[in-house]
Amino acid sequence: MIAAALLAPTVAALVLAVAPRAFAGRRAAELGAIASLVALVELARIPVGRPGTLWAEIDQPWIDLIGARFHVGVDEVSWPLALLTAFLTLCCCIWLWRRDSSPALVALLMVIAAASIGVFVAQDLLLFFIFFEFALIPMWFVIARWGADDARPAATKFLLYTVTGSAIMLVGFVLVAIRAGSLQIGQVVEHGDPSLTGAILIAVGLAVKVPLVPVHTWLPDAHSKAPTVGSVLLAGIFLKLGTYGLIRLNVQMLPEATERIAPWLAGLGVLGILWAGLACLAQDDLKRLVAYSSIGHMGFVALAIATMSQTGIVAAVFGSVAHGLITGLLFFLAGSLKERYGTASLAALGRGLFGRAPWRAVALLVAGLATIGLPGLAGFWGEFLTLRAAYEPASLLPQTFSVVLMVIATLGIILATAYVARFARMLLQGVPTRLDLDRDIVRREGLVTVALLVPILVLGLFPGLIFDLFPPIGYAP
Amino acid sequence: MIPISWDIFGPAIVLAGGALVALVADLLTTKRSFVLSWLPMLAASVAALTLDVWSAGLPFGFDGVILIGTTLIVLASAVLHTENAMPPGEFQFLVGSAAAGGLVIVGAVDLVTLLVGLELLTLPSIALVGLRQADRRAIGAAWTFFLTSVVATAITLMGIALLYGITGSLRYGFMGSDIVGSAKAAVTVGILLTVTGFLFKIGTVPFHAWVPDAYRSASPVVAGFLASVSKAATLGALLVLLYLGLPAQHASIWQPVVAIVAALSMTVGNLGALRQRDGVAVLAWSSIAQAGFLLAPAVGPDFVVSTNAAAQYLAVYALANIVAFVALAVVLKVRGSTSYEELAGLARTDPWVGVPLAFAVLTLAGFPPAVIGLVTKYVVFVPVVQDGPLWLAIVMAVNVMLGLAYYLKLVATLFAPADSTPFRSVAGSAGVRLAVLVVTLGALGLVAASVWPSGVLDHVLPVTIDPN
Amino acid sequence: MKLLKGRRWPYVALTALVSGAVAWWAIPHVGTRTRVVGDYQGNDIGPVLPTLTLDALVSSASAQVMLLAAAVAFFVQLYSTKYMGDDPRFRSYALLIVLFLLAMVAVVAADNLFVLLIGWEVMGVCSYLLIGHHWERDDAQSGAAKALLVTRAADIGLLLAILILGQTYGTYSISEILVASGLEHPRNATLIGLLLIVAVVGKSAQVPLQTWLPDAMPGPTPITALIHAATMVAAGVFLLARLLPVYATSQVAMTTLAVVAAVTMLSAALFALVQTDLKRALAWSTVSQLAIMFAAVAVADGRVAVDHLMSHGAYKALLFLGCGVVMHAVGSSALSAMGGLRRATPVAFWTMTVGFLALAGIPPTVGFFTKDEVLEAVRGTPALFGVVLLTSIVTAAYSTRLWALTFLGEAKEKHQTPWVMWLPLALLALASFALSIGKPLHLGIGALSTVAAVVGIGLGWLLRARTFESRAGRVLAGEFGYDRVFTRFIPAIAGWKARTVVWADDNLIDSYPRGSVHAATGSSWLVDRLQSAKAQLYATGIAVGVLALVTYALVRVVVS
Amino acid sequence: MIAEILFVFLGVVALATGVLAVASRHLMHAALWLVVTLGAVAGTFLLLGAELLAWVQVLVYVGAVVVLIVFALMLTRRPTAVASAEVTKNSRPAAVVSVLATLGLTAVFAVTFGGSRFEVRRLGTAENIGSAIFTEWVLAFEVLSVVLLVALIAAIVIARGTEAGEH
Amino acid sequence: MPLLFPLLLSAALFGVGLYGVLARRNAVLALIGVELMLNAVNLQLVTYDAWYGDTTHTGQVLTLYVIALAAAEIGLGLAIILALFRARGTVDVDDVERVS
Repeated sequence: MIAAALLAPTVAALVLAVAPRAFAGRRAAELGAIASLVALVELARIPVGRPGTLWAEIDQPWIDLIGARFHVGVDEVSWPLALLTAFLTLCCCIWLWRRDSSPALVALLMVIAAASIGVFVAQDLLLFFIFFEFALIPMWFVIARWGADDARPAATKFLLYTVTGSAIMLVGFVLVAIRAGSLQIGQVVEHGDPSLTGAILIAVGLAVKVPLVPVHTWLPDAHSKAPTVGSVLLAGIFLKLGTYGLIRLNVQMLPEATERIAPWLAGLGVLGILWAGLACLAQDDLKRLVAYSSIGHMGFVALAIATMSQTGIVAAVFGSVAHGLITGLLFFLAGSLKERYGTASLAALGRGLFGRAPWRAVALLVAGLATIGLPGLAGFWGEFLTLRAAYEPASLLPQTFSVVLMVIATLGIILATAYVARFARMLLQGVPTRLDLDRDIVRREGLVTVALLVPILVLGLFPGLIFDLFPPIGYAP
Repeated sequence: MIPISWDIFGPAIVLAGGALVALVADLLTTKRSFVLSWLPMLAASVAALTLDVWSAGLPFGFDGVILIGTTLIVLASAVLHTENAMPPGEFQFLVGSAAAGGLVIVGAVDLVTLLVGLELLTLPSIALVGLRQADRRAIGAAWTFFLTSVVATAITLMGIALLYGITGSLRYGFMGSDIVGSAKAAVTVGILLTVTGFLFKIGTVPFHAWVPDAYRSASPVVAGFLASVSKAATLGALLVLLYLGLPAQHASIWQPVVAIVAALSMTVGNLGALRQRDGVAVLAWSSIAQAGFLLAPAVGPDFVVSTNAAAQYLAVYALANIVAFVALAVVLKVRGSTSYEELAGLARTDPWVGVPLAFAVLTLAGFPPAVIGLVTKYVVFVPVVQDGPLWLAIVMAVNVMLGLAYYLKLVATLFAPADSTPFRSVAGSAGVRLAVLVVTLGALGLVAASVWPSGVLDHVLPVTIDPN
Repeated sequence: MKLLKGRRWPYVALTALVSGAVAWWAIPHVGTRTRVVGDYQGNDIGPVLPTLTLDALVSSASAQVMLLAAAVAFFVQLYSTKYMGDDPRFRSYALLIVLFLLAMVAVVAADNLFVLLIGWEVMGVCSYLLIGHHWERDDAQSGAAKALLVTRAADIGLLLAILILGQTYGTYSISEILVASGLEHPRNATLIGLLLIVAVVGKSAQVPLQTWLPDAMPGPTPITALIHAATMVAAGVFLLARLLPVYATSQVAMTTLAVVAAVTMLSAALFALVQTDLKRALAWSTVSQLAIMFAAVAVADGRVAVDHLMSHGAYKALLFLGCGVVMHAVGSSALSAMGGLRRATPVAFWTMTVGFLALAGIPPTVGFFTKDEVLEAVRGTPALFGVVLLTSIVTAAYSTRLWALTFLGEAKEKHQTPWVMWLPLALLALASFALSIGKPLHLGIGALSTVAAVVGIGLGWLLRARTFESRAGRVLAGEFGYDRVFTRFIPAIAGWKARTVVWADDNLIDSYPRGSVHAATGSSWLVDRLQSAKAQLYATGIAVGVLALVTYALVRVVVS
Repeated sequence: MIAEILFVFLGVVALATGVLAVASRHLMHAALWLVVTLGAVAGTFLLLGAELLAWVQVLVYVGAVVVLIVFALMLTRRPTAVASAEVTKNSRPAAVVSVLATLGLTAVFAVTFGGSRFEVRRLGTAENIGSAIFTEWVLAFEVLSVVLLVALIAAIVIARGTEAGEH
Repeated sequence: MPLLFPLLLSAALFGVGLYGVLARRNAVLALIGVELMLNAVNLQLVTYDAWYGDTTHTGQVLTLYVIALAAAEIGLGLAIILALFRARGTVDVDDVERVS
């Protein structure tokens, strides 16, 4: 099942690469949609197993010489994220279901999807790293080729930032693998705690991806210049690679060393919440605004991870999934504005979208409300559990410090409300400035919007869908 | 002490013999025909490779890389057969004898043979660079290469003389392990002067200046030879000399220097490549940077680990370089230039050349989908992280990023929307088609290795047993 | 969709259905003495991960509030078919009212704290959207944004309160928490209490977060009646009343609440006195009345608070709906535009007179009885008692003033009031009397408060024509200039910080990668320049390199 | 003692003519000074007991190499051009580097071999060297033969190639 | 004989040769410098050989080989110089064009 989920997009990508002409126009998107659907279904078919064990795995010898194995497996941390990946890719393919879509773009999306699923299921450090890097160059092409006219510097900035981080992470991997004598994540855990330096290097590498302040500046540029599907995958999936890595590699694989850097992680996470919240207040470009808001949300996830408690892990996973759905939706909507009007600048888009394109406006509003963590929508639970985890951290984080961070983090919620209210006022409300291009949401856009709203609402109302994957926490009567 | 290895010298003799036959066959005919010298050399390369595999068996090491590289280069040299300024017999002879020289230095067990073998490798290389006389720059580059080379050789000789003066022997393993006190300084100077010539040939900073000039002025096929075969031989010889020729406690003398040279090479090489707008120029600078990565594992104390790591990196690097340079040779042939303007969109207009070139470049960058490039990057990181200074590992990490900056630019150029007229190199002459075959085969090899890295790594192990 | 478009009645029917269902559910619980029982003892290891359950905890108070909400919602929907009849966005308006009603029910009936929180926040969002219903208007935009921001900032208090309740009692169920807090001495009472107070101070527009409610008046008047008078803003009272056992033992929390209530009730009443706008005056009046309810909570009498909530809900909804009729008639809510409407809008006149009487606390309106109860409850706290009494004087004064300014004076021309508008008014006026039935009467205090009301009425009559030009009057009319904190200081600070952050991103943080790029391209240029093609320069480089490396190695050897 | 004095004398000659060989402004003079230097070095070889080498030195260097150089000088001299015996712009760094290299080597020698003396014996006879070559160093010798062949062919192809290009 | 005599001569000759290689404008004269450097090395090798009384004559044999290699190098070098001269009309090595 894991193999099928990895193979389906890969095969689709290969087919599209070999015979692009046979898949002109909508057929490429159809093929992509089918492949992502297959991956989604195959991942969903994996029976939910006991927490802390691999529910399904493939463990084959691979590179004996350096002890690397083709070892993939799914557990409660990776499963939701892998599902999210397949789902968002499906949404992207639906989004691309139009006449002028390029088969090459769909092929690159398929590679990105396969690689990201690969990262989430990899149980071998080298394999993890290969999947981690695999998606980068396709993403560079997606941004540089299909993004805004001046997207190339932003794409390169994104790539070089990430690659620097991941190369440093590679050094960390080598260090850890040497000390532990194994590349298998599971065996490194058993070996005990090999290396503080390794943990730091890995965390630094992942911090670029998450991203934590102050290594975040690639993100607004890349997200705002990328094409719609590129932004969605960047925000929805790529950032999760970083948070997932922090959970899997730092918290779970190197717990003792990670405890010592947890205060930094937490501090930077909270700094990111504030930093991003404030930066959002001064943005004119809607996509840039959403990009900055991602930094804030990832700050919450980083804080959750830094607590290193059970609750924190649940919070991080839930927060990651919710952010993927919500920010994905926001980027779809902001992207559709940009595709339609050629700009995402709030000043240029004009006011009164409620009157000009009501459904589009309502969708934006709901997405905006979801992004501020409105209870009842998916964004809430991650934030709440993060605060709860910060209230009683399990790591070396001193509780006083942690509670202070928790309180500061709540400021981020207020800031989020402020920037959503601001963009609602600037874009949605006001006397409508009618533009010739005004047109309400079209069918495929509506389909994607609904497809994302449903899980946002369902997860908001039934958080147990994810909570129950994890070991029970606390008192159960 | 390593015994004189006929496993290595046998193939060398075959190669040298083939080279002579090629030369004579060419001389004997009045009408110069490429095939007449090409075929014997090809046969000799294949024979030498077969002999090598047959006698030494799998897995192979530096000798295997040299022989496979030579075979591919000879095969691909068919692309040059219409270039009338390139005398075919002499070309094949020089390639064959240089490759034989490479085998000699890899198998040498004393500094005398090493030095003579190094000259056997160097002199034909210089001549090969100067051979492309359609281009005025070629002879200038040959002169540059020559002069720097003789200076480096003289310095190496001075080092050898010093080592001899202190230890009284030039045989590996006999160069005094009981050096103490004041002689320590002399040993230090001696070792460093000795390695200069090898670092020069590998193309490491600060001995790199000839590389960009020579690679860009020579035929890309020759550049490919220099980047793969010549580099493989010199690196192998250097590692054997350092680890086995010199007593183990001297590692503390040369390892810090190796670390610095490696760091400098990758950094300067990558920086130099950043602003290039020509395929060959980029690869030339990149080969300086790669030399740093090749050298880096030598900071480890363990001969087996370090040499295996270097050889594995080398094998993949050499194959990728051959693919890339031969592809560029084809481009040069059919388009007259390897500048980025000519390369733009190549992967679309001429996928049989462009796509392998892109894959080879990604291999050099160490990036998926060229998984094997990444895996070998991992391999060279291991000894560095394990025993080397951590700063070197960080410098390597940063250089992975720096390298990607220009490799990606090249790949992006190859896949850029093409505005030039499509040209199918597969429709070219027989020579071009053969070269494209080499490119395709090499790229297939890289793809196969990416899918199944063990297929390469398990078979590139110059040292399978601990010599101690 | 087509069916619903442009038609009003389906929404009334829908609201009627929902209201009816709520009422059907609530009525049996009215008057029952529900006691939460169980053997839950709490635990120290923290609660399980949250789930949303539909368990209900319906006390008599809940049932009353639900009935109030259902009734007012239905009235407002009915009323709006005319009042908002020409509005192009009637559909979203009507649906939001239904959503609001459901959220309100969630707040008052839920046992699960998260369901409560969802209702709480959804109410806030509905309020935001309905204040901003006329989103073309600038005051509507800013009022809506302010309401959302202030209430959500305060909602953090509720969020953290829930968090700490969970950590303290190991459960997120209100009933279990109440049981556990009843079985032992409540823990973390001060912290929880203060956080809850933060939450309700925002939602109920108490000092220091009071200013959003008057600014919410650009919303349609029926919405003001429903959300910003009768129900949502009062939900805070209900919440505090319901969770009273959890924090009542905390002297700090209770004192804080008392102080907040005292300051708010008096200052808001004074603001109401000097307003030049009927709607805004009524808004301040709401703030003041809510504070009176909190005063009751502050002395740990939740039932009294809820009683006053009910009565205030009825007469304040009445007043606002009547205000809507009046505005319909004159096209403005400014007091200067009014006057002499007694004959022009007779229904509004009579019903609103009832409403003002109730507000002023004149027997036998329900306002009298419930205020009587509050005074009785706070009697043990003389300071609070005094403030409440003082407030009731001011209340009677501004009621009189508003009534006089609206209805007396030169007669205006007759204005038709359709039945959908007067029927709710009539029913609510009836309720303002009917709710009095069965209410206890405390003679002494009743007399005192009646006297106070009469004094207030007299005062109001004297003040009715005054414009407040004195210095004190200007300060009052300016609402102490307090709003500047929200309109000027906080936005200025936030804006400054936001610009600083963006500047730092561009100029500080990004200068490292930019600098690296410059360094790389610069050194790349240098490296390239060094390729002079001069063999002897290259050879010199080799010689220098060898010398340098040898020196380095020698230094290392010597040092080691 | 006589040998030492003779050695110093030859050394001084070799060094002085060496300096002249790299400093002379006249092309031909430089080549001729080189002859003297190489001859002096051959003399030192004799003093150090390396007979064979001394003769080979004279034969190969003075007899072949210098002749080659002289021919090359004549072939590459253009009648009109000013004799370019001067130094490049690089001369000053070159001087510094050379002096440093000399001093460094001198220091190393002085430190390492400071007080050592040795007796010269006539061991470098053709017989001794010959047997050493063909017992101990035969492999290198064989390789060397190929090197010489390669150099020959390379020189031919380089020198001839231009003609091919011109025709 | 003091070991230092030939060694110091060697060092000095090496330096002089190095200067010649690096500084001579005429390519042929630069080659003269190379010869001096190689001679310096040879002198050392012979000295050590004599000092050790090496029975395998490592030093002298290597010297012999170096003389042969020097001849080979000179041959190739002069060929290149000739080609250079034909291509450019000068052997002034400062007068070159950049490879770009």
